[in-house]
Amino acid sequence: MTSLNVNIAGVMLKNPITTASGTFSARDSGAFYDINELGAAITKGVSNVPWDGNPTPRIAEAYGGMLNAVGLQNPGIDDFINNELPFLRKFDTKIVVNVVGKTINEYCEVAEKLSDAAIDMMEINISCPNIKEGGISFGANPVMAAKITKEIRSIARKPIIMKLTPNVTDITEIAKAVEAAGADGVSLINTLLGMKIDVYQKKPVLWNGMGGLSGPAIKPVAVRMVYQVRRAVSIPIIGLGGIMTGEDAAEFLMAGADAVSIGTAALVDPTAPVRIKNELIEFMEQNGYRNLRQIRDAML
Amino acid sequence: MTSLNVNIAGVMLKNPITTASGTFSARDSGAFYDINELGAAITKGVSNVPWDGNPTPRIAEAYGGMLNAVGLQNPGIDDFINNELPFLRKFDTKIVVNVVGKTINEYCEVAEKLSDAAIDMMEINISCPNIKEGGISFGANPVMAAKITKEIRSIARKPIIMKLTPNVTDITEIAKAVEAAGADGVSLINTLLGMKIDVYQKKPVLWNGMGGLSGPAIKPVAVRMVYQVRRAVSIPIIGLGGIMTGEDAAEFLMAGADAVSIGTAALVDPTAPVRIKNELIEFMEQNGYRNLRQIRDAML
Amino acid sequence: MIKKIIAAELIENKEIADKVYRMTMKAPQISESFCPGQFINVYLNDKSMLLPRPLSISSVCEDTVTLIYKVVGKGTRKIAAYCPGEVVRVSTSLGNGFRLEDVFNELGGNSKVIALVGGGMGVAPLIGLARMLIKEKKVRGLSDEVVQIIAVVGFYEEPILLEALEECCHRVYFATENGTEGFKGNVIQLIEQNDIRADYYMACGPKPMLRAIAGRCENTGISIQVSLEERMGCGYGACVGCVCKTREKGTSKTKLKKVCSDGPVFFGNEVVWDD
Amino acid sequence: MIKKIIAAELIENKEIADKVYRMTMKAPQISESFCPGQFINVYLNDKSMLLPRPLSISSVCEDTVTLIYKVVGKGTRKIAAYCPGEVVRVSTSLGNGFRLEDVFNELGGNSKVIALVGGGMGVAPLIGLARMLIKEKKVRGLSDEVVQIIAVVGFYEEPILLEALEECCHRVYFATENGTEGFKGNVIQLIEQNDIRADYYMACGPKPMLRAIAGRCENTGISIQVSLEERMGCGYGACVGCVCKTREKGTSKTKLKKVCSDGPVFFGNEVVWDD
Ligand SMILES: Cc1cc2nc3c(=O)[nH]c(=O)nc-3n(C[C@H](O)[C@H](O)[C@H](O)COP(=O)(O)OP(=O)(O)OC[C@H]3O[C@@H](n4cnc5c(N)ncnc54)[C@H](O)[C@@H]3O)c2cc1C
Ligand SMILES: Cc1cc2nc3c(=O)[nH]c(=O)nc-3n(C[C@H](O)[C@H](O)[C@H](O)COP(=O)(O)OP(=O)(O)OC[C@H]3O[C@@H](n4cnc5c(N)ncnc54)[C@H](O)[C@@H]3O)c2cc1C
Ligand SMILES: Cc1cc2nc3c(=O)[nH]c(=O)nc-3n(C[C@H](O)[C@H](O)[C@H](O)COP(=O)(O)O)c2cc1C
Ligand SMILES: Cc1cc2nc3c(=O)[nH]c(=O)nc-3n(C[C@H](O)[C@H](O)[C@H](O)COP(=O)(O)O)c2cc1C
Ligand code: FES
Ligand code: FES
Repeated sequence: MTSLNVNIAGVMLKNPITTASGTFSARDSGAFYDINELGAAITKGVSNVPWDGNPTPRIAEAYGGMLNAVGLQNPGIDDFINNELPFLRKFDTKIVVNVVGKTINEYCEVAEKLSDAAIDMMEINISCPNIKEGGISFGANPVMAAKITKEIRSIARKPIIMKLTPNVTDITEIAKAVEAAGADGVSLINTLLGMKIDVYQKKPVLWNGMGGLSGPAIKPVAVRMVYQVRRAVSIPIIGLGGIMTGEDAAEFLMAGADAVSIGTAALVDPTAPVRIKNELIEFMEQNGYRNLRQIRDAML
Repeated sequence: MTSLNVNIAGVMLKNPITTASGTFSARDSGAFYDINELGAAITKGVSNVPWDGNPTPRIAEAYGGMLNAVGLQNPGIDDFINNELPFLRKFDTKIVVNVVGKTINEYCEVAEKLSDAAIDMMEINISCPNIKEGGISFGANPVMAAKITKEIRSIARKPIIMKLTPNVTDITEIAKAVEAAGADGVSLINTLLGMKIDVYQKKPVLWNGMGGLSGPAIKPVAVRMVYQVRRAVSIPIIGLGGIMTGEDAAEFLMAGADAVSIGTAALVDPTAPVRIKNELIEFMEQNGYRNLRQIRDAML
Repeated sequence: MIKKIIAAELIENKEIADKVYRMTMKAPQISESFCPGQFINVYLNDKSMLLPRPLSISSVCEDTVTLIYKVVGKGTRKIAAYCPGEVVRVSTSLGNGFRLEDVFNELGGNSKVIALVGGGMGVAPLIGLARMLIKEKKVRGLSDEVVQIIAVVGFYEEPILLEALEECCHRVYFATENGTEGFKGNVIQLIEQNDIRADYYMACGPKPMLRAIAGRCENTGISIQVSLEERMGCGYGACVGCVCKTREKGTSKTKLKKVCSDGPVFFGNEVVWDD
Repeated sequence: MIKKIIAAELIENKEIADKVYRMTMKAPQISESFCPGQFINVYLNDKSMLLPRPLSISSVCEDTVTLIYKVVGKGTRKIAAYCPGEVVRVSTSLGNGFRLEDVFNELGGNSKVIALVGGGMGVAPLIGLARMLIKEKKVRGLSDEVVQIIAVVGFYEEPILLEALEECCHRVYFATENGTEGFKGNVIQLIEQNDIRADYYMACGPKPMLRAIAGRCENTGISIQVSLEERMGCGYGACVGCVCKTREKGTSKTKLKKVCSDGPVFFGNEVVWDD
């Protein structure tokens, strides 16, 4: 029998398929597939107070991908805990809450509140601009990344997965810094910073000018980073970036990921998480893998 | 009349279409189109002595792009000057020689020899690993990038265009460093570091493991970087990365490039440089641009 | 509501005006529970373009669904290239359509007029809407003396769907901006100069038109439902790409709603129009 | 030589063995100057796959060109889905084919044998090669007493193109690795156990096979031309993706040559086989 179980930082996922932050809504995605099929639901970023995000247009299409500049719109942690979490809790899947902030204090405030909530893990999105340090993202600098990890780790009473940005010279440096600072895992990659110009309107397509590139276009960069980080740290890795098929998921697992997230694929095909799960099972059966560990070890 | 002229560091190109380094062979590309149509021919990387490059497979396909790990195979500067340059010289186009090395001395040796050769400019590829400093690429660090620029600038008797790698946290920092160190221009972007795993063979597709991602998949990252660098430096920019059509070329020009290079597009459609040139002319005519400056200024 | 991605067979895909196409497909999963104002996602075969194209359902008839769309870019160009007999991947109905209940609940008494206002491609969903209003009138036993449906539509140059509107509306007023046909001007000018009055408005079109007409309604205390458009990612509520600012009833508190899944139809007084 | 990307109309695209297809297209620009061993680039419509697929020209006939290919991945799967009447984007002939001049210049005297050796899909170009050798024999007035052409081919399980080879070769030897048909074993074993001798070899197939047979030729001082395969980017010489190591005649100096534009056919003793 093929087993899909995987233990991420002490939390047992029944399968390695999770939803990439910002591309899943329990109510709306749940209209297309059964949320109970997910290994974990990773929510969109939640901050200490409600954020409005950016004006529209927030979405632009790119070759084999898309750009988004949603700007982390969310109703804030209190509203999340009161209104969204109870609905999510009805399902038999693990709940991972993506956390965002503009200062370390803001992250900590959310982490503190989530520690008492009925969730399983937190995913800390450190791609947000650090407004205290000139707006450079927390994840772009190993010292800052370590600092924020340490502070959150010291107050969070759930596992914390640090979500890394790919827009750095050396991702292994950041991964090693957050591991040393106590991260229980890392997830990678977030979006690549990109831009699209409408040459007829003579302006960027996105209101915000720049946005995050996601989708199959970025997969080779993501696979490379998962491969590098796997060889640099020993904590669990959630791999993502352009996964469209079960074969893609297997590629991330083989590169060293313990679990995977499905993002843009779910916007392009709303049933993608379940389809990819089934394709992964088929891949495992046809190629003689009985569990995920065997895929992960195939190339080590 | 639509004018396509553009002055790059004192060299007048009759049009902004150039060939991206490593994707052009005068003899072989010349079988598909008339090389006289190019604004400039940018050669593949040339080093002080012959380089063998990597074993095969050197090429892998990616969604909307490709990975290459050619490893800068080239016959060395002497062979280039004696055997390739005379053939190239027959055409009425500017000649830009891409220069590679593993130490600053190796770069300088090539730049010295090229200063006496019948070429128009040099494009210095600083994505190569710096073997003296632990194999990290010269272009990944502003101090190293400035140092190599300064040294080459002090001996080169032709304009030098520094070709930047996108695999950095902040490309404007590198661009400003090379400008301050005397670069006559910058070209960007080189390939994104990526990887593809064959999940059936259980190994990377490329012999080298990792390779450079190019093609339309990387265009949004390239446009973003050209846009950022245009607003950070005032030297000319050659923009490239995934240009497939005249509209794409216009997008780079509007982002701030003075000229563009066609790379992967020419592998995918051997006549791409000429097609793209014609499409750009059509775009200009239909949208009332009489020269390139007007496109470049449209968004400033 | 369970939603699905289905493969629908094309029956027709024909240019009916300059760059404007009518596409009819067999899709009982969509037609059987249609509410006017809803849209569907059309997924493309071209692998360089991943995002679906949202298109309003113009009308349904038995087991078929008709879309009216304009070729404005690469995606719609691909859609226009499909041939009858081919199969298109589309979603089942998305979003919340016009609230017909609300219209009839509000319109008491006699000689009431419902005005359907459309601009450009915004005219497309008005066909299905008008037909559904007629059905609803019948169900409620409301004669033309009690409720009349009129259409007020504007175009840049070439009017579309006038005949279809005329078949189901009491009267159709139309304008073209450059004056090639009909009234010369925009929809608002058309309304003003013809002194068109109605007791309920239902509108679909470009935002400036919607803003203007919603403003008029606000001033005169008349109800209006508007169908908004926003650049979309997923089209079903997962990406939060398509928001519009709304006001919570009776408060000054604003809330960002998703056009695709909370809308695309909103009450005019709910929308914060100023940005 | 001017090269072009052309649109060729398909006449046939048929599965002739398990996963093996024969594709015939109308392409006078290719057929009129065909040299066996050359290949063409087949460009795909699927925009997620940008690189062309290199396929050997198996044979030409008047204004048509025939390819024989196996579905091994996503790209060849797409190629197999093309239907007759559709148009495929292909390049005109690429690379340097077998050097027939060299064969006849070398073979003096009587009773000479040219052996065409093929493994798997490497058999495809041998059809065109055999036919061209026959033509060349005629032109030079060489009877079968003077020069004979034989074929020695091996497959994993299912032989292909045997009939076509039989039509143009004096004798066809064949093997299957799992012994389902013909000799059980590989091409080298087939040659050894049947004591097949020839005065010139021309081979196409997997590298281990080519290496083994080139080694035999080296030892016995017999000439051989081999057609190599390498993973390609552009297929026409621009990307330097497809190199193989060669030895400069009479020296120990090695040189990296491009399989696509310097090859794919090389002299056996030119290739450095050891890596
Ligand atoms: C709810 C809704 C209903 C619609 N109904 C209709 C209709 O019935 N008839 C009709 O002709 N058009 C309709 N549109 C507009 C239609 O979706 C766009 O014209 C179409 O997506 C443009 O695609 P393109 O690739 O041709 O254009 P491009 O500009 O090349 O598109 C590039 C990207 O921008 C997006 N985009 C561009 N314009 C719009 C837009 N206005 N709204 C949303 N996304 C956009 C595309 O989906 C794509 O991701 C509707 C839009 C929405 C949101
Ligand atoms: C000069 C030459 C002639 C050939 N002639 C024939 C022929 O006549 N019949 C036939 O069946 N096959 C032939 N091949 C092999 C054929 O090109 C590959 O099987 C085909 O490209 C695989 O594509 P795919 O997308 O189905 O496979 P995938 O493995 O999905 O391809 C992925 C990528 O790898 C490349 N690739 C994979 N295998 C090869 C290969 N062996 N050579 C080059 N690139 C490869 C593809 O082009 C593509 O870029 C030839 C190859 C070369 C180099
Ligand atoms: C519309 C959208 C919204 C996103 N919002 C978030 C977010 O709130 N927090 C976060 O960490 N990542 C966010 N991401 C990034 C994704 O979680 C993911 O890292 C990225 O899209 C790459 O995966 P993909 O290629 O599978 O989409 C968002 C991505 C998209 C497309
Ligand atoms: C096969 C190949 C070889 C390349 N060789 C070089 C090189 O020698 N020197 C260099 O500076 N860039 C080299 N590049 C990078 C390209 O010049 C270009 O920066 C990159 O491919 C992005 O442009 P594109 O997307 O248009 O291909 C190479 C790219 C490819 C695909
Ligand atoms: S388009 Fe994704 S939420 Fe509306
Ligand atoms: S495949 Fe590009 S040089 Fe041979």
